[in-house]
Parts: sequence; structure tokens; C-alpha cells
Amino acid sequence: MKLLRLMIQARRVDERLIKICRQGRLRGSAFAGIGQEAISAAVAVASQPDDLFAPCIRNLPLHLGRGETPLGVFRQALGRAKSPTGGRDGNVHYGRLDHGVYTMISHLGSMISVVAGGVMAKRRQGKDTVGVAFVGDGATSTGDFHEALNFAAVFDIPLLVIIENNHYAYSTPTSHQYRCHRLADRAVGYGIDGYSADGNNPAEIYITVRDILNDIRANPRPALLEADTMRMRGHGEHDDFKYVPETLLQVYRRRDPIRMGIRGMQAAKLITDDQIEAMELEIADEIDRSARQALSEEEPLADTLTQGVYRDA
Amino acid sequence: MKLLRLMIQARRVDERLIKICRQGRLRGSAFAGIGQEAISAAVAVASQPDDLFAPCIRNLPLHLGRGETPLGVFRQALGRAKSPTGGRDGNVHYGRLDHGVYTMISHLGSMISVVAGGVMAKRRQGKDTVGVAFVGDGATSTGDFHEALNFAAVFDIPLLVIIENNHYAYSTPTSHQYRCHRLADRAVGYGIDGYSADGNNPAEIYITVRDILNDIRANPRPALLEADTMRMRGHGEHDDFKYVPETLLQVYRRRDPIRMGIRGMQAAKLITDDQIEAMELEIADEIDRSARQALSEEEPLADTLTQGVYRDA
Amino acid sequence: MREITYLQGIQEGLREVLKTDPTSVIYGQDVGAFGGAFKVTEGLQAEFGEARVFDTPISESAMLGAAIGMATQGMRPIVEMQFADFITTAMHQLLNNAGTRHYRTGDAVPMVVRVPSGGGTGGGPFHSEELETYFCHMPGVKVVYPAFPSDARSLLLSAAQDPNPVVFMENKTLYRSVKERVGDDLTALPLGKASVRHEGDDAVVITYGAMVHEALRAVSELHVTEGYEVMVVDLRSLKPYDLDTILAATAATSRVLVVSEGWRTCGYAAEIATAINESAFHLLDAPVHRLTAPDVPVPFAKSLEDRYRPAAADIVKALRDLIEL
Amino acid sequence: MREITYLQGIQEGLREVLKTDPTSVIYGQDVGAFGGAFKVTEGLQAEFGEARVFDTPISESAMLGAAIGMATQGMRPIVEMQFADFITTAMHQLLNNAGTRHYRTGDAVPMVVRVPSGGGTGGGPFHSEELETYFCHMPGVKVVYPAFPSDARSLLLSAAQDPNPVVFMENKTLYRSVKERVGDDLTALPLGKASVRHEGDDAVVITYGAMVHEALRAVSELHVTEGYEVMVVDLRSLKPYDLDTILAATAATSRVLVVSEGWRTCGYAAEIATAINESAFHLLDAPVHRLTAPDVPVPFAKSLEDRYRPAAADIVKALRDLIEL
Ligand SMILES: Cc1ncc(C[n+]2csc(CCOP(=O)(O)OP(=O)(O)O)c2C)c(N)n1
Ligand SMILES: Cc1ncc(C[n+]2csc(CCOP(=O)(O)OP(=O)(O)O)c2C)c(N)n1
Ligand SMILES: [Mg+2]
Ligand SMILES: [Mg+2]
Repeated sequence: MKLLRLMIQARRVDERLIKICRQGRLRGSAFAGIGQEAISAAVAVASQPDDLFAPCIRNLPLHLGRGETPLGVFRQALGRAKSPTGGRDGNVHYGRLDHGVYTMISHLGSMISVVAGGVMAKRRQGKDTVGVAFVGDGATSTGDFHEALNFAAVFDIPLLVIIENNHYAYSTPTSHQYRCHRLADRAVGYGIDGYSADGNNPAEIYITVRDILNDIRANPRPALLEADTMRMRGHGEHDDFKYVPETLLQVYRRRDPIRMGIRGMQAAKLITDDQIEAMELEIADEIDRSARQALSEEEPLADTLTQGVYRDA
Repeated sequence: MKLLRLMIQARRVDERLIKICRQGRLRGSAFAGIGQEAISAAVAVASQPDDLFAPCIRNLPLHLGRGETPLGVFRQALGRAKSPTGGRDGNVHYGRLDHGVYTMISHLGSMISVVAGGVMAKRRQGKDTVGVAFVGDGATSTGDFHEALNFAAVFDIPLLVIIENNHYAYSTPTSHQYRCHRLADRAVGYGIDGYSADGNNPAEIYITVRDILNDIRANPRPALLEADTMRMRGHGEHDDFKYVPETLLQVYRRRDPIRMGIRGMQAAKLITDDQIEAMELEIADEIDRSARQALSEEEPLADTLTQGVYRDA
Repeated sequence: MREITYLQGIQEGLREVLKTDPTSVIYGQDVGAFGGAFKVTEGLQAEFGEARVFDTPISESAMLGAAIGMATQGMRPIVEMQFADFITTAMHQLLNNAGTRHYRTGDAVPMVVRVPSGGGTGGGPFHSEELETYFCHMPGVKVVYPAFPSDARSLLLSAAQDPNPVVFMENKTLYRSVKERVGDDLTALPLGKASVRHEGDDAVVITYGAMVHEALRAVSELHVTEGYEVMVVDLRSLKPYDLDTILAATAATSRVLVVSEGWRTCGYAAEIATAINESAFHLLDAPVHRLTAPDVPVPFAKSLEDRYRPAAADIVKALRDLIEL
Repeated sequence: MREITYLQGIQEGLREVLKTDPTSVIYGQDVGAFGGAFKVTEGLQAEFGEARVFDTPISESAMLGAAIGMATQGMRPIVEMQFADFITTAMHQLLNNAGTRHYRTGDAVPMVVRVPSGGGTGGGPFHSEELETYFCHMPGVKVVYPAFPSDARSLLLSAAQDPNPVVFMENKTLYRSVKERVGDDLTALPLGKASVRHEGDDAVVITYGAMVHEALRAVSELHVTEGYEVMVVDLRSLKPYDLDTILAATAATSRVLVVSEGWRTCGYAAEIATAINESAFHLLDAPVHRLTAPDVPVPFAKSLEDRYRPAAADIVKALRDLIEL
């Protein structure tokens, strides 16, 4: 139920951001995770308070599941003074360490080692922290992906690296990104376990993630999980998305994670139509209030520009 | 026979360089490849004229096998004006493109993609070039190792990456470098073939390399070969080498590639003691003359310092 | 004469190189059928085929390393970084591997690296950087930065004819905003030559990239408001730079403002200011001033970025101070 | 009072940090049992255990990324680059990831990156680089560069107490050649404070790192040969730098020579020269001169490297020109 709620909430936030973007009220573009919600929602639900995360640009459900509010997300995208980064970073580059969520930098792959180091620190402090880093299929080609996985393996760091394989890196299909059969096969080269799962099936991905996290929490070492999914919109809203064949979209439209989640819960009689409707209404209401509030807020004062580059001793 | 000659020649050059180093006549240190000669000698013998190479610091037999002279090697180590890099680079950073050999930079892993690009170019020019890049076990932890292998795989570049696994990267044992069982297992993650071989057995490594090169020459795509070997001296001559247990050295002393090569050829009656002695004498003579000559030569003129940073149009 | 944008200038330069130099190839992330994140290479793959214009994995180091390999084997690779910012993952390939190679081996390394640069687009800290200091501090590397469509076109040709690694900086805010009427004859422009964009003798603004346009706006405003005549020098080549033109402008005006969109400390503006002081100290009526971005990560919010990035109004103010000093 | 080397100064600083700050760790390639390529960390693993001092794979980017992760979770990582030169494989972790983080998130990133720097050892193009320009051009990053054993010790402490990423540059030629008598009380030195190493009013040499010692040799030679009294300022902190001391020295001498072992174009010397010109133009009797390495990859042969690297004789000559101008 929590998982479903997160997915729906993220979807509606993304939809609202797209609308705001279309209205020309966003700086830059909107980068939606529509179609990929199950994976990060599953991680959020399966996680423990002390865990650490390096989300990428399509992990809104993780942020929400770890305590960020739709208001915070809107503020961030709009560069508001009260946003998690005070309007200094934009779009999807945010996080809060008190939620265990690292604020990413754009350089793909570079955050994996950061969360690895964070987990090392927490473990030394006696916590049973595990870490989860998200990357796309494209980011697996970076040197940083390799260095960080190998580093984590050598130090037995309990870190799950999830590859959200959505078939494209911007316009580039996976056939131009790598030649191996499954990216999960890279695990053997690091001496760690590699898993594949259907990233659009909330129940499957949840169980897979939960089991891996339990395992590496108890027996610290990294793991690699490749989750098959599909980005159902352009790389950003500026992207015409013509490079994706309609047939492929068809397949994943039928396999929409929210629909699959609802169907599964309905089949198991875990949810009623009324409950879904109530949830949607509640979510819509919060989103509407949050979006309006964020839109009405101020950008940071220009005078604060040079403050906080360094931290005072 | 050519293979054996290359190994012996390289060994004797290295020994002479160590002597020169001990006499305090080298700038910097000497970085010997003693114990690892079979691998690069095999590559040199198995290669074709149009092939391209990215040697690392312990591939003297490759240089010699591709046409560099002991004189050139001594000049290089001594920073002489007539050295392959004109005294600008030192030690083991040299090569000649007309021999197909790229001059390395020190940044480990960074030359693999260079030779990949070179092979791409030659192939476009209709040559049946293959490339061979050498790295150590330690260099496999660099992001560049990963990026280059994946890049070569995506573009079906006939490039053999040879990992000379000599158990140590400087003082760091492989247990602190990676956690996989065999580094050759990384091949599957790139969708290419991975091989392991005994790098101290000249016949075995020669046949392995020859077969792989034939294969990728005909069916262009990269391959990964892990050759087991042992560096029988310190990282450089300044290194006291205490971190290596004597028992390990014992094992590899018995498996010295030159001795194994000679024994194999003797068993097959391909060489006589007289022939070996003649070869040694001839090699010793050339080395002695070359070393003396290089020692007697001049360093580059200081006035040439700023020449040739840029190439004139 | 046709009117083209800055982006079209680059694209025409690229097309000309592909046409006239059969050894040239263009590659990068999404530069093929998609035409690149900014559509600079749009249509080129369709025109020249996948062998000449192609996509690569997201591997900046391998992309640059492979370019060195190709360049040293008779090809002329033109590599696009999706954003300048991402080249920081592979500085060693440029600084250590490409830049030092000719000096060490005598081998030519003719390669061009296109880096879409600069802020003003709301790109935030990682899609807005101006990294010319890094590139200019690399022995063996050349750096150009056009401000106008015709220069973009010509400098692309020159860069692609140069036997050295050339970093070709492109300013993202200029791509579609700057237009110019150009003829059809494409000629390479010698590297290392600045251009005087506006004459004047009360002071000179020495700058490059997007700041040339801010400077031009500033000097016309100053002309209208107080009648000052201020020269504007567009460097075009950052390394080598045109010291002759810089010194002539200094001699003609005695008051120099160097403007750069890059960070202040160790920024490119300091290099130009120092070079002027070293060679023309006695000609100066006032210290060379520099107007730069502060040492701050490029901020996202418009309020902050507007303050961050030097603009015409800041140049007006700095010039007024300088002239009235 | 004991006499210690520069290397011992760093080592004592490291030991003190490990002793007094239980959250500190030291890691890098071969820094554990082996004690590092230069033996700076020798004995520390034996003393503090493998959990506090440990070897890592050859992965500069992961090493720095992990440091950011640790630093933001209450630890204080001290990372050794085996040579400064190799950090060019991971500039993004320092520039983009560590440097921007506090500004963007408010999170403290207390980490130290030790970079053995500089030429003069016959290390060739890839074991000799001076990269301070790169580091100083990173918003959010601090840079220190001691020239003396006691400073090395104190600045190591300060760097390890600072809540920001600090690049700690160490000069390889000084490791064993420079000795100093020191007491046992270890106190951190505030970052951003220069030190006047020699008094004088005919001119001032502003410099740092190994060049401080070349400058000191030069000024004593000049004193002997022509009786000049030349001040020597050792910057110690390159970012932030001590503008007050720089300007006071400028006021006292009116003639300034900035000496740096780094490359010329966009080098650190240009920053200091520009800052002086901006703030003290009217105090100058002559243009600020800079003496730097040329824009050339660091060459291997002694004949070339001796010419490449500024030395006492070059400083003597430059000072003579400056004073007699
Ligand atoms: C090192 C680096 N190079 C290039 C980019 C530009 N870039 C941003 S997102 C992207 C595509 C990423 O694809 P993928 O990793 O599959 O993630 P997805 O967008 O599909 O979720 C690229 C090339 C970058 N951010 N970092
Ligand atoms: C990117 C990079 N980091 C660090 C170094 C310093 N370094 C030079 S050789 C070496 C060890 C290399 O070990 P390995 O790859 O196993 O080769 P071997 O010396 O055993 O032949 C190290 C750490 C380097 N050259 N490049
Ligand atoms: Mg993707
Ligand atoms: Mg090794």
C-alpha cells in the first residue's frame, strides 16, 4: 500500500511538473521518471532509517519515500529560496542527508563511490546501514561505475547498485552502449552477486530489493541489480522522443508499474476502488496545494549569491 | 627461437639498466620486467607489421620485438638527446609509431582507448590491424580500463587487452585490488571472450596470444586475456620489495620464463647449448656496446626546451 | 549573403570539414541521428553516414583517448562533449595524453574537442561551467572561443586543420540568439588573431565568448548615456592569444577592462591582465580591472544566476569606474 | 627542540590527527604497511591499525568520492594521491562533487587530499606536475602549500580541522632536503596567512612551495653580490591567499616578483600579479614580474629540467632586472 501510494504520488508530481514546464514556468526542463516508479518506491519501502542513498534524476519515489515532500520537490524544480538546495541547484539535484539521501551531481556514475564512503562511515559508527545507488543503463559506461563497484567490493561495503535499464540513454539505445547480454553479468567481474528483475512489477521488484538488502545488511558486501523498465517520456520535456519505436512503448504502456501494482493488489483483495480513489484525491489535493505554494514563493535573494561557498570553521 | 631471443635480450638489457641505476648514473629509477618477459615477447612474435600496441612499463620484449634497439632503450632511460623521446620523457615511456608502438603516459589504463582509436583508424584504411594493450592487475581498477573495454566492444574493435597479473600493484596485493576470482571474468560484462593463461610458459602464452589475434583479426571484436606471472624485482629499483613473501618468489623462480622456454626447446630438440651460448654472447656484445655508447652520449641541449610543444601547421 | 545563427555557423563548419576532409569523423553522445543535445550536428549523420558521424557510450575518457589514437593514425576526430562540465571526468586525456604527445614523440595529434560552455541558461552547477582556465593551462593544447556565427564557422575549419589538439569552446546562450549575415565562401581563420568589434579610445574591453555581446551592449549604452567611445576586443583565440592586438588596444586607450564569464581566482582574466601589465605597464592610466564571475558554483535560480554572470549593466558600471578613475 | 625534515613534519601532523581525531582515516595507494611511495605514512598503519590507515585500489575517482561520503557522515578522510599528476583522472570529484557540495546542500565536507607535487626529481612529464591553478580555480576548495617542516606539520593540522575540502600540496624535492628545528607543541596554523621569510625593501619575491627556498638562496646571493635587501614572502596558503601581507610587502618594496614552479599561461602567478595590480597599482615602481615554468610538459633529462624549473639563478637575474629597471 505504501509502495503504491509512493508510485502514484510521484507520478502525479511528475505530471504537475510537466504541466508547469509546458506553461513555461520552469527554468530548464522537467525530467520525469514516469514508468519507472516501482523501482525507487520499492527501495524506499524496503529501506531502514539509517540507510543511505544516491538517487539519480528519475528517483522521485525514493525522495518522497524518504521524507521529502511534494512541496520540497516543486520548490526545487522552481529554484525557490526554500528549496532543499536554496535555489542553488535545480531540477532534480537535491536530497537531504537527514533523510539519508545524497544530493547528486550530474556527472553520471560519480555518486556511487560517495554513498559507498558514507556507508563505510556509518558502519564504523556501529550502524547497520546499507547503501543504494541508482544509475541508468548509460551511466554503466562511465569509469566511475567501475571504480566504485570494485572499491565497494574490496572493502565489503554493503551497497546495492541498481541499474535502471530503461533501454535508452538520452537517444542512445543500449545496443550502442554495451555489448554484454545482461548488465547484471558485470557482477562476476567484481566478485559480487548480480541480479535481474522486472522493474515494472512492483511486487517482484520489492521482494527482490528487500531480500538483497536483508542479505547485504547481514553479510556486508555490494550487490548489483539490473531492473528492466522503460522511460515513458523524453529524456527531458524538451526531447521529442522520436527515437523510441512506438511498438516498444506499447509493450511498456501495458506494463505500467502503477497499473500492475493496482491489479496485483486488487487480485489479492488488498485494495478497493474506493480506497484508490480516496488516495488519488488526497494526493491530488496535497500536490495542488504544494504546487501553488511553491509557484507563489520567492527565488533566493541575489545578495546571498556568494554566501556559503565555504563552511565556517 | 625468436621468442627466446627476445626474452633473453630483454632480460640482459634490464640487468644492465639495473647496474647502471645502481651506479647512480640513471635519473629516477629502473623499472624492470624481469620474470614477465614471455608475455610481451609472445605478442611481438605473434604480431603483424600493421598491428598497434600500447605497452606499459614492463614490456621491454615488445619494444625490442617491434624494432626498438637496446641502444634506443638505454638512450631513453638515460634521457639522451637521441632517445626516442629526445630526452623529454624518461625511463620506460617511449615507443615509435612507425613500429606500431604508442608511447605511454603514466596514468594507468589511459592508453587502452588510444590504441582502440588507432585500430579503428587503421581498419578504416583497409588494414587488417589488431591492437594489443597491456595493463597490470592494479590498472584494472581504473575507470579507464572499463571505459576502453566497453568502448572497444561496442565498436567491434579488434583489440586484445592483456592483464599481466603479477600479484602486486607496487606493494598492494591483488586481494586489496579486486574481489573477483579471475580478472578474465570481467570479459562477460563486456560481451567479449575472456581467457586465462600461464604467462611464464612461453609456448602456452605464445599459442594463446597467436590464436586470439588470429581470431579477432578475422572476426573483429575485443578480447581479454589474463596472464599469470610474477614481477621478480621491486616495483622500481628503489623498492625494497619486502612485501612479497619469499615462498611466492620461490615458486616463480622455478618457473622463470627463460628457463621454461629453454627447457621446452631443449626437450623438443629445437636448440642446443652451443646455440644458446652463441646467442647470449651476441646479445651481451650488442648490449655492452649500446650501453657504453648511450652512456657516452649527450643530453639534449637546454635551448631546445621549448621547441615542439606544438606542431607547426 | 544569408543570415545564420551561431549554431548554424558551427554546423556549417562541421559540414565543410566532413565534406573536404575524408579522414574526419564526428562523434559523441547522441550526436548521430538525434543531432546532439543542442542539435548542432543535426542532419550530419543522414548526410554523411554512420561511419562518419556516430554515437558513443557515455565514456568521456575513452572518447578522448580514442581520438588520440585516431588522430595519430591519420584521422581527424571531432569529439563533442555533451556539456563542457563533463570533461572534468577525463582531464588526463587532454592535459596529459593529448597535450604532451607531440612534445614527447613528435607525432601530430590533430583533434578537436567541442565543449558547449557557459551559463545563463538555468543549467545549474553542472551544465553551465566555463572551463577555459583549465584548457589554457595545458601545454600543447590550443583553445578557441568564437562569439559570432562567421567566426564559429571559420574557427571550426581552422581548428580542424590544425595539427594539434584544439578545444573548441561554444557558448550555449549564443547558439540561437546571435545571428549574422555571411557569404558562402568558407575560409579558415588563423588561430591566435583577435578582432576589434567596436572602436573607441576612452577605454577597451577585452573579452571573449558570450561576454563580447554583453560588452557591445554596454559600450553602446555608455555611448548614448555619456558619449564615451569604448573599444571592444573579441579574443576569439584564448591560446595562443593575440598579444599584439591586446597591446595595441592598451596603447590606444590606456584603460583596460578584462571581462570573463569564468571564475575569478586563477581565471583567464588574470592571465590577460598580467600579460598587459608585464608588457604595457607604462601605458596604463589605471590598473587593469577584471570583471568575472565570483568563485561560486554556477547557481540555478534566475535571481542568483543573473547576479552571478557578468552582464552589460555590470560592464557599464565597471567601465564608468575605470574611465572616471 | 628537535630537527625534523619536511617529510617528518607532514608525518607528525598526520600522526597528531590520527591521535586526536578518532574519526580520521588515512588512505591511498600503498600508504599502509608500505608507508607510501615517499614513505610519508611509514609506521602509521603499525601504530594505528588497518582500520585507520589502509591501502586502496588504483581508483582515484572512487577514492575521492568515498572521501566525500565519509566526510559528510562525520569522518575526516585524508587521502593520498601517489603523485599529484594522477588526480587529473578524477578532477570532477574535487571540482564538481566536493567543491560544490556545501554551497548546494549546506553539508560540511571535511576532507584533505595530499598531493605530492613538483619537479626537479627527474620524474618526467607525469610525476612532476604543479597543479595549483587547477585546484585554486575550484569554488569551495581550499589549497595550502607548505615550504618548511614546521609549517607542513601545522598546516596539516589546520587542513584536517577545516570543515571544507582542502588540497594539501607537498613538494617532493623538499621531503628530505629541508630541515628545521621545531618544538613539540603542535598548533594549527590559521589558513590564509603568509609568512615573511626574509626582510628587505628593495623588492619582494612572492612565492610558495619549493620556490621559497630558491628565492631565499637568490636573495642571499644578491645581498652578498650587490647589497640588495629583498623581502621573501612565503604564501603557505594559496586559496585563500593572504592579500594583506602581499599588499604590505608591495607597499614596502614597490617592486614585486612572483615566482611559481607551475606553467605560465593561466598560472597561479598571474592571479597574484593581477591581485597586486588591482589593489596596489599606484604603489608600484615597476610592473609585477612573474617568473614561472614555461608552457612545456615537465621534461625528464636533467639538462632540460634544469632549464625548465625556475632556480635561484633565474630569480637573481629577474630581481636584478626588476630592481635596476
Ligand atoms: C559523465 C557524464 N557525461 C554525460 C552526461 C550527459 N547526460 C546526462 S543524462 C545522459 C543519459 C543518461 O542515460 P542513463 O544513464 O541511461 O539514464 P536515464 O536518463 O535513461 O535514466 C547523459 C548522456 C552526464 N550527465 N555525465
Ligand atoms: C591513475 C594512476 N594512479 C596511480 C599511479 C601510480 N602507480 C604507478 S605504477 C602503480 C602500480 C601498478 O600496478 P600494476 O598495474 O599491477 O602494474 P605492475 O607494476 O605490477 O606491472 C601505481 C599505483 C599511476 N601510474 N596511475
Ligand atoms: Mg537509460
Ligand atoms: Mg601488478
